[in-house]
Amino acid sequence: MKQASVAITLRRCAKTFDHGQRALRPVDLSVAAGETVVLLGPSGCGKTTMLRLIAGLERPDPGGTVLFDGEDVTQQPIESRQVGMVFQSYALFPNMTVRGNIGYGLRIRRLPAAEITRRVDELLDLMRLREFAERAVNRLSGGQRQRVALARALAPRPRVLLLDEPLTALDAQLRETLRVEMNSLLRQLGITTVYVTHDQAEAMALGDRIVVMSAGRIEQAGTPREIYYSPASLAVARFIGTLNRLAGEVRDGRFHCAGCAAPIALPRRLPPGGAMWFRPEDARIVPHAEANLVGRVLQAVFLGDRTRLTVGEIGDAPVLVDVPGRADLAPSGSIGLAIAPDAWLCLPEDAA
Amino acid sequence: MKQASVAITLRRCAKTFDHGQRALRPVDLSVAAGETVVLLGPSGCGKTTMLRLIAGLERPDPGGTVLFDGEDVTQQPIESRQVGMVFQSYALFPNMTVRGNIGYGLRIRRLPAAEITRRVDELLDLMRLREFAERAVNRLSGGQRQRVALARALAPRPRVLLLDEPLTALDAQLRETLRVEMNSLLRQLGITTVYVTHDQAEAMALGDRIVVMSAGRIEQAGTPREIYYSPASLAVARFIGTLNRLAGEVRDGRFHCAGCAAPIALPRRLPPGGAMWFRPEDARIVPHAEANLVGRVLQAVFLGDRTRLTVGEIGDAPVLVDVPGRADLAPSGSIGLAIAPDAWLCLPEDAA
Amino acid sequence: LRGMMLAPAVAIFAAFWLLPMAALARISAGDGLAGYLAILTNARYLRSLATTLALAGGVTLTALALSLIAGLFLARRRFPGRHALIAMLTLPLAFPGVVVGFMVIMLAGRQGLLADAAAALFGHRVVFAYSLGGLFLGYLYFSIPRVILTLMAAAEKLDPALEEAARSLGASSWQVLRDVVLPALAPALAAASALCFATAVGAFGTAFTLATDINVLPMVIYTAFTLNADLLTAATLSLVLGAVTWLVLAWA
Amino acid sequence: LRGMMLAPAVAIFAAFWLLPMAALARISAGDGLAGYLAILTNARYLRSLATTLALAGGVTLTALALSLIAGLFLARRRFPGRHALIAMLTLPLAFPGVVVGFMVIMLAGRQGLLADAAAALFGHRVVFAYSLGGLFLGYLYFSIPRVILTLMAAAEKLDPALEEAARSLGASSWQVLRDVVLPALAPALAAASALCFATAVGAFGTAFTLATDINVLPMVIYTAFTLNADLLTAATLSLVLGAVTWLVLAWA
Repeated sequence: MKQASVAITLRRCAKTFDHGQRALRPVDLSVAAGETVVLLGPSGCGKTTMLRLIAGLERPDPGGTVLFDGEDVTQQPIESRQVGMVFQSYALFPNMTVRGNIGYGLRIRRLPAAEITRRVDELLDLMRLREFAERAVNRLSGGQRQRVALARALAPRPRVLLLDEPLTALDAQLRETLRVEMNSLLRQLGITTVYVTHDQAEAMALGDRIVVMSAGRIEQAGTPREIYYSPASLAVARFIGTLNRLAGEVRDGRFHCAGCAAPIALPRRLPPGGAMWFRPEDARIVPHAEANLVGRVLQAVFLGDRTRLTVGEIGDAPVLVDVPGRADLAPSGSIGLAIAPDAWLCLPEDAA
Repeated sequence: MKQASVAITLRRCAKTFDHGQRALRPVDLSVAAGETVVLLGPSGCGKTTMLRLIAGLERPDPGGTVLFDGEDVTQQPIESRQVGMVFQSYALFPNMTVRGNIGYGLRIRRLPAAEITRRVDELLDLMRLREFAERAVNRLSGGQRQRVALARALAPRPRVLLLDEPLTALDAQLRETLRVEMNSLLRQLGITTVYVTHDQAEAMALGDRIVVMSAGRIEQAGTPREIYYSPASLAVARFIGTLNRLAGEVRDGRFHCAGCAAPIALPRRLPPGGAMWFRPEDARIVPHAEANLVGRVLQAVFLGDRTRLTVGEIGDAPVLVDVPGRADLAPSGSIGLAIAPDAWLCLPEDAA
Repeated sequence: LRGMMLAPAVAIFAAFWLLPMAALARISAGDGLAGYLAILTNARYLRSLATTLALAGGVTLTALALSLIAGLFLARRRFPGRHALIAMLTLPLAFPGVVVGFMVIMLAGRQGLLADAAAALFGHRVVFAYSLGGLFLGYLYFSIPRVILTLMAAAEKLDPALEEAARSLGASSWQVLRDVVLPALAPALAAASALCFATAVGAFGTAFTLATDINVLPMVIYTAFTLNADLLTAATLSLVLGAVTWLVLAWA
Repeated sequence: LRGMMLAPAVAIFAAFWLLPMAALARISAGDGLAGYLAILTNARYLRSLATTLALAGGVTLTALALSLIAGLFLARRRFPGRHALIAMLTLPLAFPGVVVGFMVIMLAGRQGLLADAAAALFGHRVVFAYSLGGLFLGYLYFSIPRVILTLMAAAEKLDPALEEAARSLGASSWQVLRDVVLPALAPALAAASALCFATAVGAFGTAFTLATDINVLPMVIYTAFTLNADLLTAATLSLVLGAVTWLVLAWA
């Protein structure tokens, strides 16, 4: 099932809409052949505009170029770019059956009927839709519609697969299941994929690389691990995962704060803001003697795989700490927390 | 802000709709005064019907009784039950401002204008809506609408707060934030609350007790910890969190399976089905010598706070294992897994 | 494809839309402003305009009130025969104005059912078909189905949670209707009234069938144009009628 | 409140709906089945029915084609003056049938603009106002705005992703129109055609203003009833006209 795919390059692509609104500032982006890149950001950050530039549904402002494997496709409309697209609304054709929808791109290409049937059957099997083949699309569940939309996009063997929040319309439980399926499907197909989402869990699970965007700019591009452990800015760090801010001050090259058991050695030069950051799962509960921080449990919420503690009397605001679910904690006890030296994040205050 | 609340008791409440559809089989349920109970289950399981019986929007089939603090309210319509309701669609009155919406229940009660203003201001502050007071509700974001709906329900100091999937219409990021806010608000108010959702994470985070429902029946009722660690059936276990099935057979009172480093001592009598279950976070990576199970990593997906491994060559299907995010794993290595004796779940196969 | 649509669209617009109205305006301006004023201040024409507007207003209000009750009832309740009832309610839409006029005469005319019934009951024949009363009845007959259909469509789109929310806050049925249902239906009510009013202002077939001496504006225009060949009056009154109707439609 | 609505709803229904139609049916059944058949097989009436249906069908198809182009264009494109253009497009809705007839005469009648223009250009006057051609023009004039408004509303509700999906699969503009846009607009097209057809079948004011000898069914009914006092024929033809229109409306 491996498909031929292309590398995508955007060069100085900006987009200003008719009414003068700047949706995208000039950006550069490269997607390797076969790679899955996730564009992540809040609504209005320009991620969908970037996807539509790649698709050919929008043209970049003069000066911007879109290349597929080095070939300039900037002026090509979407119908000749050979891209597969999946929309948030699925956009299934209500006047066609499941089979009709999946085969539409092949009929447009005037392939022989036998070949269309063969290819559609192949996709029906891949997507476990065989039993729904002759059903009207409005009689499908959300998850089934999503799979039909994906099969339809894949049927003409596109060079690039573009997905615009394909799981957003589904409910939480189903979204998690489909995220896993989508991941193994994309690995299996090995097709160049650009995936737009505002859900960081989805981005982490699916992306070879994640491109974090905000206000029409690329804030950071990197592997999920790079983005999570070395966020380029506070905005990125806040958007990816949960983050605790520990306010304090630097004296004698060490960090002092309320609740600090002992001054903390600075892992890197602390920027002027005077705060350090850590993630809830990077704090371990330890005896007071070994603790970096000592505080009081204000609330403990059992979440199954973990318990989320709200710990007060540290810094200037309560911090969140995740401990394994089986740990049984009476709220309101005093606890010691240890944070490994490499788990501290130092971020510029202003970047928020 | 503590409100007077009542205990709710349902006795043998069933509901059959006009067209003969059985939405709810006879159930009993008690909610203590001030308690937050979450009704959890897939769509069509009867959870919303049960909420509507409590609200007074539906009458139970003959023989069923609804009691508020011992007083029989079965025949009382919703308008005299003094309940606050929040709907999935928010159901804000589009012809009134934010202030008008919140004050509606007070105007209906013909309270003096000054008192209405005072109470509405109090709620605007509590919900951080002060700056939107005079705004039309269709100019609010989803999260703001949700807060207005909650404020409107709370304004007349109801005896019971009923919420029907209040966060479902919001996107993932916002839902998580509001889940936390909702939790502290409910603790702060101490009002008897019945909360309907299909999202298990929401149920775990909010419920003092969770009532898991399926096909019009209560499958299990208990604290989040009870439900998670001692599920009454496979259906409950599957619905709450992720679960691995390990197929094998019992010989000499011990469990044997593919990938078992050594036969596993049975924690309880194993039901006839011949499979054992464990949760992804209950497996630890250990040297092969200490391992219960040995398998091969097929896929590793970094999710930030944890990495989810798919491990093959164990039982008859790959199992999922969660390890802390910072653990760096080359996929396709051979690993040993240890599972604590008390982490094994034995469940009847049939209950699925 | 899309760029090419501009030219034909403009051409169609110019040919069909502006020309006839321009012709009307040219004729009505024949005597200049004085001509306009003479007609607009003529007591007979003013009375006719007032009659037309009063009749249309009365029909609209009555149709609205009756349709609101029936429309809400039909949108909410599920009962056997509901679909058949709705299908029969729309029957009057199938009859042109002439036939509606004919029906009014069958019902309330000199040999009508009502006249026969009244004669049997009270000993004297009730006849109101050939007057404004008959016209009112006829207009009501073809207005109500339209208004009911519009209201039903709007009422079915109403989120039932809106009413449930109001009830949970303690509102009685009447308060729910006043504070939630009617405001939510307001746009549909306005649109339905405007259409009903505009149709009643311009209806001709029914009026002409009932009697040639009913003094509503379309009749006056017809008489001025066809019988008296008074183009100036006909054109001016047509413009007045068009302007009134257009304003009502645009307001909704 | 709700239970109380049943009684008035049924009463209104009975009084307004069934009585007039029952009256019509009673009269038309005066001579029994033979009377019906005599009228229904009368060549003159059949020709009149055929003329009416052909005219309404022609108006509907023409209005549909023109409105489709204009409606899609107006729903998609944003350009200066768009709102003004749409507002002016709806102007004909404000004029009753009598005035539309009057306008047709101003345009294509003996002293009309077209006649004057043709006389200047080709040396002979073009006059078609007093025939089916004039009626066709008049009906088109008040049909197009309604159809355009319906189509625009439907086109604006169309998910733009549907077209984008089709294009991403390689479909040309024409294929998108054929495979996606037209099928999606089909319900709106059907509803608009049915309404257009029903209105054209029943229109009377325009026909009456243009000429008394245009052989469309509402005119025949009027003549039979008012001038010939032939109640039987008028009632039977009314029922035929009502049945045809109702079927067309119910089909959509």
